[in-house]
Amino acid sequence: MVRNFLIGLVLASIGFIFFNLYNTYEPKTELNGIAAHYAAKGAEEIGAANIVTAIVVTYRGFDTMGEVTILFLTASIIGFFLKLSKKDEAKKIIHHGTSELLITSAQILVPIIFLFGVYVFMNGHLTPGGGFQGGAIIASGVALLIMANPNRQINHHAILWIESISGVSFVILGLLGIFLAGGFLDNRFLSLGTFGDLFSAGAIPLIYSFIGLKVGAEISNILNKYQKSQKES
Amino acid sequence: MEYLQLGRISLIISFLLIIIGFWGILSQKNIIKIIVSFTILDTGINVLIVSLGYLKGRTAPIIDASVSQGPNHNVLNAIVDPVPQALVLTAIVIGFGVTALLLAYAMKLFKAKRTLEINQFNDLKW
Amino acid sequence: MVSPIYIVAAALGVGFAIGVLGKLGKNFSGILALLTIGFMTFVSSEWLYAFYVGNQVPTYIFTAGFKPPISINLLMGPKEAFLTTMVNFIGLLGGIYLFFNFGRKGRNAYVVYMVFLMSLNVVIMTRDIFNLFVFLEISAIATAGLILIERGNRAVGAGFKYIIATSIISSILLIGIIFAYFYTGTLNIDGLVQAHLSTTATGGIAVFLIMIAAVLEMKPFPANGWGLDVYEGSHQGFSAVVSVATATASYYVLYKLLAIAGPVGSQWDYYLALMGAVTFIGSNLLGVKQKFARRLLAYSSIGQLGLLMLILGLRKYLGDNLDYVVLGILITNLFAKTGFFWLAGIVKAKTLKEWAIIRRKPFFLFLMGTFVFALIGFPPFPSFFAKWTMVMNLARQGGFGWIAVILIGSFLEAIYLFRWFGYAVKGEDTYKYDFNIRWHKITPIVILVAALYYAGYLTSQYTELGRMIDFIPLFFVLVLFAIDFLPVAVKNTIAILGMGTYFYFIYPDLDNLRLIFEVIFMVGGILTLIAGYAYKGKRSGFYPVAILMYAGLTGIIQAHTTLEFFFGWELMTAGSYFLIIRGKRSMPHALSYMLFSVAGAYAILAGFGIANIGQAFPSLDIMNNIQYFPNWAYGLLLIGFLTKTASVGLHIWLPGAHGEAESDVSPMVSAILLKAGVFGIVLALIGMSKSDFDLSALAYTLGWIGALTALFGNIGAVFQEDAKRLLAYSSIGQLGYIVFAFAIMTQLGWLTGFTYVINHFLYKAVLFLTVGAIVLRVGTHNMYEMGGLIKKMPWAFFAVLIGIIALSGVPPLSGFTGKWLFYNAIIEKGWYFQGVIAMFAGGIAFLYLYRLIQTIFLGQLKDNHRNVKEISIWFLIPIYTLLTGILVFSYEPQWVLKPLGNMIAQYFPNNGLHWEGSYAYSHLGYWTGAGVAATVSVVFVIAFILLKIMTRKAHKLEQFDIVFSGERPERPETTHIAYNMYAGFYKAVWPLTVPLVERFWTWMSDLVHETAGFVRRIYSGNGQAYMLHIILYIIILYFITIGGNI
Amino acid sequence: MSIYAKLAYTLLGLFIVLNWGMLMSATFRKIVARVAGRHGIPFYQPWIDLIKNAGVRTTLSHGFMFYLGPVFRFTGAVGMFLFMPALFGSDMWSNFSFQGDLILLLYFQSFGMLGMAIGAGDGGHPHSTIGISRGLAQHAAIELPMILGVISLAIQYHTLSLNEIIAAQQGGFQHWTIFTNPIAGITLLLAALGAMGHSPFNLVKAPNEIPIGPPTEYHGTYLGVLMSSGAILHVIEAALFMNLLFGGATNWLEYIVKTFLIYFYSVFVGVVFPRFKIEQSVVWFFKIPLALGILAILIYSF
Repeated sequence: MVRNFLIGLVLASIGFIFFNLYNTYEPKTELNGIAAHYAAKGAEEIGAANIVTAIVVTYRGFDTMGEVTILFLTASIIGFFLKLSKKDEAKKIIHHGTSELLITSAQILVPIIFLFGVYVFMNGHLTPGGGFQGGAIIASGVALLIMANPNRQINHHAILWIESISGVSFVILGLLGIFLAGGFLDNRFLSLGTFGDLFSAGAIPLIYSFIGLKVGAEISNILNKYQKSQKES
Repeated sequence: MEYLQLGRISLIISFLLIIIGFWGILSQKNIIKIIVSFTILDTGINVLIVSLGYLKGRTAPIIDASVSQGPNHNVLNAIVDPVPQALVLTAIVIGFGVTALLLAYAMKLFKAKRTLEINQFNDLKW
Repeated sequence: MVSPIYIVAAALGVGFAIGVLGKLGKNFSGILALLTIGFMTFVSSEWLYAFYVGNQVPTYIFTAGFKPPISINLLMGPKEAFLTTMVNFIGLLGGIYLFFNFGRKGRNAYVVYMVFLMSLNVVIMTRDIFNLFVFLEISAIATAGLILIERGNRAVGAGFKYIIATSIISSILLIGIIFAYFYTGTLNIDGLVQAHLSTTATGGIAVFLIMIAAVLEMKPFPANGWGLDVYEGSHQGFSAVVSVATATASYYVLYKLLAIAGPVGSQWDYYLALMGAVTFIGSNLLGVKQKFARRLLAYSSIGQLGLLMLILGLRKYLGDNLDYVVLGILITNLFAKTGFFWLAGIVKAKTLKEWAIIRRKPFFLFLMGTFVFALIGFPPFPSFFAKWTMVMNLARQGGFGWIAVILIGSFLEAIYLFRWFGYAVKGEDTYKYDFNIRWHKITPIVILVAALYYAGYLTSQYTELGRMIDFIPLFFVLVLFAIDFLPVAVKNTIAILGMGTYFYFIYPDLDNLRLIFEVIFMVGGILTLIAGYAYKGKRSGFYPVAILMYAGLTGIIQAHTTLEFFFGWELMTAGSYFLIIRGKRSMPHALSYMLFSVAGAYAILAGFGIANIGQAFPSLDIMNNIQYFPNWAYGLLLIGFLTKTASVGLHIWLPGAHGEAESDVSPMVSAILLKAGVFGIVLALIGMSKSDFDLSALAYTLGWIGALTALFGNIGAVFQEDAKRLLAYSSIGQLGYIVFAFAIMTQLGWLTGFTYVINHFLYKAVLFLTVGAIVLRVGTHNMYEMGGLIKKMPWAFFAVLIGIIALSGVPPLSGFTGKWLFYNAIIEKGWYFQGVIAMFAGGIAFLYLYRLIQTIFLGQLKDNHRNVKEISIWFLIPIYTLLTGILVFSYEPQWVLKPLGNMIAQYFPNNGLHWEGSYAYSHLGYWTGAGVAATVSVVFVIAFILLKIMTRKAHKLEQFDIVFSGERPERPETTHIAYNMYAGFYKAVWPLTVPLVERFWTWMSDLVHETAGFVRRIYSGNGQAYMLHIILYIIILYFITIGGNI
Repeated sequence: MSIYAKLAYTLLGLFIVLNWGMLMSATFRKIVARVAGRHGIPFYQPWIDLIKNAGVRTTLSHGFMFYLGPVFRFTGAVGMFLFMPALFGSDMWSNFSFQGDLILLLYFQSFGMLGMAIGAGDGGHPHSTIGISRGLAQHAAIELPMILGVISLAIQYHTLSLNEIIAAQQGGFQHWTIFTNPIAGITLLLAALGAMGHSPFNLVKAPNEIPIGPPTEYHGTYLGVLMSSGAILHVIEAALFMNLLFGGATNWLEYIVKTFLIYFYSVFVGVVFPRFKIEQSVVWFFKIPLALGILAILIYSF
């Protein structure tokens, strides 16, 4: 009782803080600060139609590297956290069968999903989307596969290679920015190309592709571990 | 109808989501429910971030036809703030990572004691 | 110069690549990771070196080729270089330490660890607040993963609590960041600083959210249960890294973000200091109650975080010295705490008591001792200098309350660390399991210890004051540590020669006042060391610590500055602590000695701090010219010194400490060490005599303290059954006389004081040496188990006889010189009642002195002592040397007192006493030492010869020729006269023997323990409760800082 | 005056005091016996005892320190005599009082006591130790009023020199300390009761329960020396209080009369009051004598 009252009080207090924030909130009418710069100069400097992508991949590319790292870390940690013994690894997951609908749709949809994912991260600098979104879409395909057949073996080595190569490439592209352009993760060491083209905006499509692959691989990896951990006795 | 404009509504919703998230975190005993509460909290924060970047009557920060066709051909006056949209991407990814890890932990905790009651896991205290 | 961006690139590049390269083997991955961390260390230390050499300017690193705020930038300045170097260095050592632990988890663990360190580097360097958030998250997730290298459910539970707690904190931070962006349009920290967010009400909340998140990262008490669990639950190798590397980064986050909150002196400074203070005191308080080693280290770590937060909050007071102070505290914590955690990982003892097993390998004890003393802030470690600088600055700026907070918190920390260390040194080692040494685990610790000593030296050389410190004696101590494997005789000779040589070189520079004390310290030291030849074997560890004490003693004599004095004082305390704890049952006594000493040292530190206000240079002469709060300054100094002289109220440590010490240690700590406190009191009183303020009330109080000490010390001595404790209580009483005499503050008073100082040195050394030597022969301290030893040890008997006659003050021996001066001094001063109490105490001294000689030497020889021999010749040599001193001082007191009088004339009018030949004249009376001695001797000799002639045919009786009854040493309670000898007297004076002081301190100690026991129940272990704590903390702080002012 | 003449006079004085002391102790025993209804000893008994003791062939010893006990005792007694002026205003009879003042006397009292205690201890007889432990406890208690009284006197006369204290009391009995500073005087007289060691403060020897206390093992020549010392001390103790409180003495007759009266003041108190237990006697000194002593100083403090 006391506890509930205390929680109620806490929530009310949080509400009070938010109320103060809300009260002093004045909707913006103009872009200010860095947003104004990005809006005004972004397309010109980076060559990407999608300003958000310009920010994510280049202006704040260092953050993005951090994000990728977070996914990578999570996957790695889950990798050794949910590691199975040899004996468990060989087991099969006992389940009551999955629905026919799921199995069939997986067969049809998964290639399309993969393709769509690739499309999303390749066009990240032009249209809404990007590496993370694309990667997530790919991973959702993997999720569908797993759901359709819980005992399905995801090619572990392929994931590993994709993950590793794309990650290293991302770092190398970042470093190329130092050597060939203005700084770490600068996309402009490749030509900015024609605004609006697929192969424009310098290294952005490249970087975003690697990010997309890596994200897809990481999330798939995590899903794979979760799936397998059911075998743990 | 100034008080019902989109920016304010989404702000209120985000605050409500955050408070619901806190409520769940503080009052639910089941670890899975707590994790779900965390995702609600994260969602609330993400909505908050996006709604703070909202400018009335503007379009997405992608320079395409919608921008050029706007009433004002200046990009500066056509798009919403792109920065929060970039930030929210990061926030979502971080939220994903944390949630994934929390779920892995939940599995291990369940393995350890065959329960998901959070108050069963107080081996370390005082 | 390698750009720091390569730290990130290398860590991530290798990290990603290991996914494939890892196929080449686990150890390959591990070594690759270590090499990468080594590269990171190299990069940061290269920068640090460039800054240290001085030709480097802080450099910004821009990413993406855009200038901030458009893009994220990093800063590599001296602070960043230092902090990243430390993080990477500790990380590298930690990687080596944990190499195989990671290996068991697979190659991913190496990668996670590497990325973890990289993220801390970025957290330190980045100048973008959202980037800061991202990399904080990386470090949090990596931490949550690395916790799992420890097996077992406890680690999983701890990790879960950690991750939910940090998630809440980062949510708060994120809300703060997004609002800050909303109001300012920038994410760059420098931009946010310029935006002056906190000046607006709306920005205030954003600042609040950011700051509170940064504070919560520092694990403030009491919202820190999750942090404790991580330190306790994860592998100790990793706890160390979290405790220091993450903490270092968190500190710097707070430091960077504090700039957003406002300029120096803004309200957030104050809140930070407050939260830091609560954390520092709170966690150290709870540590006192803790029985488990791991969790205790956790409390200690969090206490240090609180201290850092407190220091940061006090930056207004510290000014330019902030960095120096932080550096000192941080570097000590980094090296010592890391080492301690790793040591805990090796020893694997759960409770503090089990740590007794550590002394099976003495080198480990040395390591642990180094860490304990470094953490408490003893010299020569960096924290000592940091604490000194901090207190001096705080006092100068009037932050007295903060001084109290810091010292109280440190004291609480000292309680549990020294208790722990006591268990390690002296606890009962009855445990079956052992611990094994693995070289990859030990090497990092040894490197840390070496780094700690070197850092201490470097820190001292950083300031003008520190450069004045004489490190030669300390170096000699280290040499003695190095040659500890040699036999005792060799080491003894080296120690004696070293002390003698040192004394020879320094004594010409000393004035008379210092010469007296230096002679007592050094010559006395050499004499007591001679007794060491009586010991056989190696006597492991004795010589370094004994010389450490003497190094401290000579340090306070040679000191020109207050820092040097305090340096010496702490060395002396440390050395004497080790000497005392060597005794068989000394553990609790050494602890209470240490605690009183630490508290006393803090009082001295605070006193010096106040004395330093308004002074240009902190030379020791500032004590003669204290300009502000003189009563406080002198009062604190005197309290500090009185703990060392064991004055009433502060005396409870002494009987046990001196009584249980080894035979040749007792005279060292009693006859010699106590004089250090006296020397301090003399210095303080000289200052008071020169002060322009009226400080008579202080002197008056001191006089009463002295008189009561004399009374209670002597009464205590009467009822002891243990010979050494009897002498110990006697020392309390004697020091009471000395304090009283100096407090009189006239020429006669000071002559009395010095006479007592010299006398007490001489006869207490004789008595303790003799009794100690006897104890070595008969194997017991209990007087009722001895008796009749005059037949076996006539030389010892004669020494004690002279000793007690001198002590009792009976003419013609030197004790009377003191008594006679005493009467004249008190009547001249008009302190009649105090004087009478002291004199009455003198009468009581007869009781215990008689008891001492009677029950040991006279009466009936005990059956099991029929074959004991005379005490060792190595004891007799110093004893009889000192006896010669007593006789010379008795027969020719003017040889010493005349020059003393001239010396005292510098401070007080030279009108109390004048000499005509051997005749002394005061205003009141007269007396001749030589004459009385001659008269008495003549009568005595004549009477003796007559009696001898008249009884020339007497033959000696055997023991059983006379009535012999009622002595059962094994059951003395009912029948043995030597047991409870003064039962009748006890019935009369028992109200004076009620141990009120002991009860008071017991009550205080219980209070602390009970409070800690009660408060720590908030750490219920429930992760949800911890989240509630965090949110409550935020809310309460919100109402304190902002409240309804919107 | 040559040192030899001085020595001769001093020894003569010592001889007088010794004999007078023996006579007084005989008288004391006689009085005690008569009060108890016995006939008592003849007045010359102490001399007989002394001769007998000296004549007895002493053949036993308990060791070196056993010897030293009587020597200490004797030296203490003689020293007390030496450091106190026998007669005031006379260079011949001033003894060695130029060597020290009142403080020396106060502390030299303990010389014989401590030595005797240690010597007796060497005898190994538990009764000795019991007596000594009681004696020391009582001595410590007496010390308190004694010091208070002495300090009061020192404040009054601004000196610690016994000669000057006596000099200040000359010119008629109204100048005696006992009249000029009665509170200190009474304090010291009460302390004197203890110092003299008669009943009720004679538990040290407690002849009934522990045969004669410290000197239990002493016999023959040793006992002779002890008795002589005791005789001297009786007179000297009385003389000390005479000098402090009753104006000293300017001739031997005055000396004898005053010491006799002071001595028998304690004897008469003794025959009237029964013996105290040790805790009783200690506490007794902490009551009225202590209060008076504090008062004696307080009146000079303001």
